[in-house]
Amino acid sequence: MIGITLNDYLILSTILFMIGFYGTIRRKNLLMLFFSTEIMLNAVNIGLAAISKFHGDLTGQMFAFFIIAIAASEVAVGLGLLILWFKRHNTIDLDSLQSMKG
Amino acid sequence: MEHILSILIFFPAFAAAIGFIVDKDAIRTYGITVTAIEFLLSCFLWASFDSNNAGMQFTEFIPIISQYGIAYNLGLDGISLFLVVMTTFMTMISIIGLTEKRDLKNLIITVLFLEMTMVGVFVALDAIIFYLFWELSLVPMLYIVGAWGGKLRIYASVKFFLYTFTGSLVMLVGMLYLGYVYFQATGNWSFSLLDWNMMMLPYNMQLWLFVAFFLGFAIKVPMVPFHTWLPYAHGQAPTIGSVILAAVLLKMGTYGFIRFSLPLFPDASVAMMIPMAILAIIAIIYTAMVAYAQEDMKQVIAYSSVSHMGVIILGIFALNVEGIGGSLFLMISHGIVSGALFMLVGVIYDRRHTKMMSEFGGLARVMPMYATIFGVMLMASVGLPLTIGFVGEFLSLLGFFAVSPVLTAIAGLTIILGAVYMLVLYKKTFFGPITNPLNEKLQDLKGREITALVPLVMLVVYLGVYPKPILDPVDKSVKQLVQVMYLKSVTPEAKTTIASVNTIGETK
Amino acid sequence: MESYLYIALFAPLVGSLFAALFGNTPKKLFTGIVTSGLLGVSLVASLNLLYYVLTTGNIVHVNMLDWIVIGNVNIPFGFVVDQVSVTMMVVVTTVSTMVHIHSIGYMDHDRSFNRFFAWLSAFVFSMMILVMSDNFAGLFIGWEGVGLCSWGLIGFWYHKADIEKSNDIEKSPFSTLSPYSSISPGYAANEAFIMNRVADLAMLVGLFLIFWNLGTLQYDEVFAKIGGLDHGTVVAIAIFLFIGAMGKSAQFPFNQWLANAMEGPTPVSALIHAATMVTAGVYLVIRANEIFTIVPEVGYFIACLGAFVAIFAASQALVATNMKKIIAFSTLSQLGYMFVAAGLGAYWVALFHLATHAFFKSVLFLGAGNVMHAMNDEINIKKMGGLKAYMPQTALIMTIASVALAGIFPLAGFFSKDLILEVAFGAHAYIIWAILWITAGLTAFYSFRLVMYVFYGKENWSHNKEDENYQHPHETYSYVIAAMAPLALLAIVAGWFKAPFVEMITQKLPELEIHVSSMTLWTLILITSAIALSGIAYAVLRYNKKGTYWSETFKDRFCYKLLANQYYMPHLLENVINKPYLALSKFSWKELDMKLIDAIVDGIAKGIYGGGEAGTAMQSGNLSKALKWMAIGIFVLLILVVAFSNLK
Amino acid sequence: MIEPISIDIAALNLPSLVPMLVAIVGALAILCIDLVTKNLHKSLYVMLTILILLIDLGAVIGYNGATRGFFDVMLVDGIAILSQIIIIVGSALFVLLALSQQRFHEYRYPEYFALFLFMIAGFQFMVASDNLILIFVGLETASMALYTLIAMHNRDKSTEAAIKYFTMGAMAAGFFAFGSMIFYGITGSVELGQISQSLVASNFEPYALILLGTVFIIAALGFKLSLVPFHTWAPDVYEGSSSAMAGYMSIVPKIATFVVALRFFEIFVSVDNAWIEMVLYVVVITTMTLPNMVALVQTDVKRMLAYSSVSHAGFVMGAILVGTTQATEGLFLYWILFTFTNLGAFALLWINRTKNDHGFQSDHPFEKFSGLIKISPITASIMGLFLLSLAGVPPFSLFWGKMFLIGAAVNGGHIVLALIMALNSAIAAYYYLKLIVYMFLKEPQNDDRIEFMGNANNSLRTVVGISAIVTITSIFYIDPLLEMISTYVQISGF
Repeated sequence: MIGITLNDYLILSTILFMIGFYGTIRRKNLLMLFFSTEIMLNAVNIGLAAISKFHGDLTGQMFAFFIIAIAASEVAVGLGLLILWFKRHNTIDLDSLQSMKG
Repeated sequence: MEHILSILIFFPAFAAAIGFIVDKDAIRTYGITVTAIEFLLSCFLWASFDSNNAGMQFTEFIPIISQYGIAYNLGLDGISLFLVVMTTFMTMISIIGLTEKRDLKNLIITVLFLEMTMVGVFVALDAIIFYLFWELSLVPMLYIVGAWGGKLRIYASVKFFLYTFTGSLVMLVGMLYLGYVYFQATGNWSFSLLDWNMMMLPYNMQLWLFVAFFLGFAIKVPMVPFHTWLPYAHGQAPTIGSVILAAVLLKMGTYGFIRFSLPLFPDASVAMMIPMAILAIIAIIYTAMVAYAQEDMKQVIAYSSVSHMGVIILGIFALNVEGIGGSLFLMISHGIVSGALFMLVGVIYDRRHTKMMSEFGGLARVMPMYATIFGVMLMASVGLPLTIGFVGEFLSLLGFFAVSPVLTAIAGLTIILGAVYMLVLYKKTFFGPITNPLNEKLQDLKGREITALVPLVMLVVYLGVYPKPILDPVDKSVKQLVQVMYLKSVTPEAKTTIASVNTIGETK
Repeated sequence: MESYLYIALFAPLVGSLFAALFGNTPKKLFTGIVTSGLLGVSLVASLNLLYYVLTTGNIVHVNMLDWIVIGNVNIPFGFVVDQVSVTMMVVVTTVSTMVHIHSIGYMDHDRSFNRFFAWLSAFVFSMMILVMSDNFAGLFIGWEGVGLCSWGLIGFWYHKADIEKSNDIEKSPFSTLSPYSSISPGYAANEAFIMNRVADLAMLVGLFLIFWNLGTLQYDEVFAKIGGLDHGTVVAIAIFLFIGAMGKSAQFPFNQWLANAMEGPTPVSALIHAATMVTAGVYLVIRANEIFTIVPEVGYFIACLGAFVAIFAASQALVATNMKKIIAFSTLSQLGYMFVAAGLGAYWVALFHLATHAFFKSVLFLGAGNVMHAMNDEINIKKMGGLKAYMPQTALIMTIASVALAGIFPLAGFFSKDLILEVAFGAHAYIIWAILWITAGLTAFYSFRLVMYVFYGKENWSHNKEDENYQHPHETYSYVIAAMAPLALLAIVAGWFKAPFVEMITQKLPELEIHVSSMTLWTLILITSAIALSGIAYAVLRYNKKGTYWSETFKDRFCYKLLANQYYMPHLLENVINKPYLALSKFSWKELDMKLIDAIVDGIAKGIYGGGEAGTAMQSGNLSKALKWMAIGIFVLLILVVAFSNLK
Repeated sequence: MIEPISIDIAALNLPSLVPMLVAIVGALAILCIDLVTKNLHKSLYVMLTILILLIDLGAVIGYNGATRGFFDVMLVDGIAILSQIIIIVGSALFVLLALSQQRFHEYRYPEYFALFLFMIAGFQFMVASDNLILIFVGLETASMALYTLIAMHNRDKSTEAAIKYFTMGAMAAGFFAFGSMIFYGITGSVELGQISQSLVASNFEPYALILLGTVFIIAALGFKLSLVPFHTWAPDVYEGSSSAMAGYMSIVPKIATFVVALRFFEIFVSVDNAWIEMVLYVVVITTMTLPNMVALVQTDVKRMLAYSSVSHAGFVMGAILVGTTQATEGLFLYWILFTFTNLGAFALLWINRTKNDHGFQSDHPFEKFSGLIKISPITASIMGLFLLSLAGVPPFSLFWGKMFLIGAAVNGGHIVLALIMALNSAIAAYYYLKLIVYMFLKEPQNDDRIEFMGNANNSLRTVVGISAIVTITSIFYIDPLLEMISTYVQISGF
């Protein structure tokens, strides 16, 4: 069987990050947008976990945990805002929030 | 009283601050009284000024930002003395002659604040403090022009503010750099002119700094091609605004050249003699022509100011006692004369609410006294001997003649072109039959206007006949200035030039 | 003696200020009387000084107070009364006193009576400063001062409207056949002032040259040191000073303003534009003779120019019908004579002619004034005629003056003018002599052409009130005649004092040496008098025969038009200087200042503002756009990484 | 089998945590009070917050123990203390604005104040640590709270603003995490100090990778500091949130982030890395200039001020670019002065805020202010004062900041930068002038929809008054202030 090296993890994480990144700029649906940001963060988590294993200290994993926590709270806040918006405009389309410009 | 300079600066400001309490109807009297006291203070200053001492007098020093070497540092010498006196005097006169009706209170309070900044500029010895007052003076002027001005007043005032503000900011960078240079040289910070005058700068640095300061000053003066804010500012400003602008604010620029550029950058100044002279000559001739083409009386006088400031610049960059002293005297005289001319235009504007020459003609018959005073001021402005205008112009040209006879001859065109536009203005307005029926019944000068104008007329004649009281102190300080320049110049060419322009029998 | 000096100098000023007090009030007779009286005082003081200088030969020199003292400059108010200046003082005060008295009569109907006398006395004061100052700066003060007063007096009737230019030679303000001396008094005044300014600039340059080379402007010091300078500098100085003189003395090409200055009241023309101010230039050359003697080439040029102007002006006087202009031209040509003398080094001769000319020319003008006053300001000599019957004294005086002007023995003109011709001949400047000789003939002719037209022949005006050319001529007040009488007398006898004058003046000015045999002298005198007499004779006889001078055919000739249009010089000034200058000015205002310089300034501002408007595009307000911007930012940075990863 | 490890409490150095704890405990306390008794008047909470902040401030100033603490994740050095002071004072002033005359929905909730205190704790963690994890946590805590606070203003625009801010913030968080991951990967540490050491040790190899990480960190910080082109949220969010909140956002979060940026870029500036210098140069200049130009064309005062504060941030970023001690001092001096002036300006807008926006297309259009000098001279004068100060007209406070920063740039040898700074101040002068022109030079448009000082009461007046006094009298206290700053900055070795 092929040994999976650090690089593979990093590449994976990077790819995931890119996917998330791409999602954030392409998606017009707020919910999808949030998912994309979650993906970005979790991509980072993978990387961190792998690196911390590679370095053999726990800091990375600690970091990963914190990120998970933060991601969670982000979802909470985000969804709250989203619901607020949906109540008012019953849409979650990005292009609906354009009242301020210039 | 050794704090007289501070008193002189902050008395008007304080008066302005408490002026808010004064009742609307009494405010004019209040303003006149305050400015009169201020003027008397400045006269006291003059009286207690020791004209045998060429150095700084009444100096004050209070550190403000000690670790950056910024201090509240004031001082007065023969160069600044009369600018201060002239400032207080013209402010007083302009308030006496004030005919504005719309919220007078704000106007007078603003003028008092303006007076503070103007006096401050002329007595500050610390570059940053100088800059402080310099910039602060823009604000009241902006308000005066913008709030009491004509149709284009907002455009004019904003243009005035931004244009000068931009130039000064570049100057500020120059000042900060100079401070840094001083720090490197001596190891401690200082923005005091007296300290700066101690250090000799390498030639290239001088050139760059000269340019930086030039931008600040040239826009203020204003020198062609930076002059285009001035016609708007003057054209739109209320009478009192134009008077103060022409009489004092413009002098700040030329004063800056004498106070900063010459002693700090002697070699650069020598190198810039001819370029500056050429700019000045362009200003003299070109704006004189533009003035001749104007249809609005006020614009004529506005452009004529630019032209005269050209002569002042020329005198300054003669770099000899005659030239610099002459230009200083010309600053005073131009302050008085142009101020008076603007007031005179204001007089007719109050009566007819137009300044177009085509509207007038034959005024000499209906308003003889007005015509007479206008004539006197006209003759002073074209530099007729025995009027105040001649001495400065004569000395400035005489001074620069030592540098370049040819350029001086060209610059001398000012006495011709000046006569052309002023006399044509006079003919169009005062001579000929009364074409416009509205002018039939115009009232001649009123009491207030007379009280404002007659002192100016007397000064014009008195100082024209006997300029000694001013020339004496100026002479001392300017001699010292030239001495400093000579000692500080690093290149031999500069030394020889300065020496040669100050000695008889060197020109061919 | 100082006290006399101060009295002579300041009496006119006091008078002027006194009259000025009433400047805006209706006529007050006493202003005229007071000013005249004070001038009389000044005259007496001057005579005292003359006597003193004449008898003792000392000069009076006072230093009143400092004027401009700074750096190397030290200019005092200093006054000197020496042989030269005292002569001038006497001439000036004499003429002006008489003119003042005359003016009381001439101006009696004028609403600005008081203002007139204020100006007139002010002029005398400036003139006194001019002649009495002991340094060039002081001279310049007076120089400009007289310019100012002449401005005020030429434009005295400022209320007149501008005459529109026309090609009709009878109406055009530019021709000498029209009743108008210039476009308008105001215009003439400005023209005079500005033209003088042009010359003054040159004079200033001369002063600067003197100062920077000698470090002083005091006459005595300058003349003491002037020899030490290299020739070129002295030439330059001399030339610039002389250009200044040209301006004041209306020498070509500055001549035009003098003819136009006839817009002023006639006494003004008499005093300023005949007797005193215009001779200031000559005075300057005489005063600075030490400078001009060093550079004879400049002197020769002066002489040539003088000769040219003499005939140039005289020729214009031949056809003119504008009475005052005729006299003005004759003044001009006489000034030419003086410059010839001065240029050829005969300074005292110039001064002598200056004096005599002052007397007869002023009285000539005053006479003209009487005539115009009587013909209610008719100025065209062809519209007069036969006035001798109505105003005999004036006729007599003017005839005397004309004879003197023509230079007939034993009147004043003879002595001075002949002397100049002799000088020219003695200096072997035969061409100049020839020109002057011809001019003498012309002078005699046009003077008597004037006299004939005005006083003799048939009346070209009507007694009938209905006619538009109705006139009611009458002799003027007796005191006016009385004021003219002394001048007329002087016009006769002035020449007789030649000997004492020479004796006095040569203490100051160089002797005159003419190396020609007495035989030649006599022949010269004879032929000069001959041409003068024949000129007179031709004028008289032809008028008596034909009643006119120029045939109608001749009037169509170009040369006639040329003369009538003053050699087209006014047109030249108008089209070559005035109009282009105005056009250029308008261009530099409207095009350069507004459309170029200011446009650039505003353009910068607009550019920045526009940048702002473009920048708002970034703020579409759309969230995913904003996110894209962040992405773009990342990419740009990444590109920078790739591009500059070598930077460290 | 795990052998017990003993960490003695002294080594933990708990006092370093006290300030944040104060804030957090205070927040909890407020929540508890709410549990006990419902809908008390907001003034209670406001005053409680003030008190808590005072204690907090005391704790911050009082602390002068070891710089590191709590497993060495805390770093309480000079700039940490300094920035915390700024944060707390700024917050205190802001909280006072909650006592507005008119009743605004959000202040009715005690949660609002609790969140506020949590946010402050978050900022304090940000500045008081060089551990990427803790910074990240603090940053996110603060941000979350902030999003909510904005949203609680409870108007369409504010929700929109919150969402925008949130989404972009989430992305930025991703960037930060990713960037930190890279650094962690390279150096095996998340403490900026150690990262710096090992980078220097490895002579910045692998360079490309390091720069990659840097890029993401820059992006993340740039978002917080609203550097171009990561600034696009700023105007909208400022406009969407209440004037008070906008003013707050333009100051406190930024100073926190500035400190982080200071610590981060120190790694590269200390070895004067050319790439960073170039990038910062580009970023600083664009951030100064572009928003300046856009601000020229704004029609709404608040939005104009938003752009202007973006440009100010760029201006201050210049200090980090220059990187000398004087520059750092300048940064703090500038920001302290800016705090008062800017807060004052926004507070004035807040004072003139009316409950319903009367059918103007925005809250504070320029036209609304025309002729203010005639209607209420004092307001106009004070506003003019703040604007002049922002424009850098001496002797008002911000001039000294500008002067000091430009001076720092000059002394750091960045003449060109200094000139650009100067010219930008000139450009900026125009839009500040624009409002002055409206207030002073135009005639009042008698429009009954307009009412001024509608939201004013003494506490708000106090805030404005304090800011005004600080702004005017700057010339007298600049010297001691500078003393203090330089002592703090120097002990922390920047």
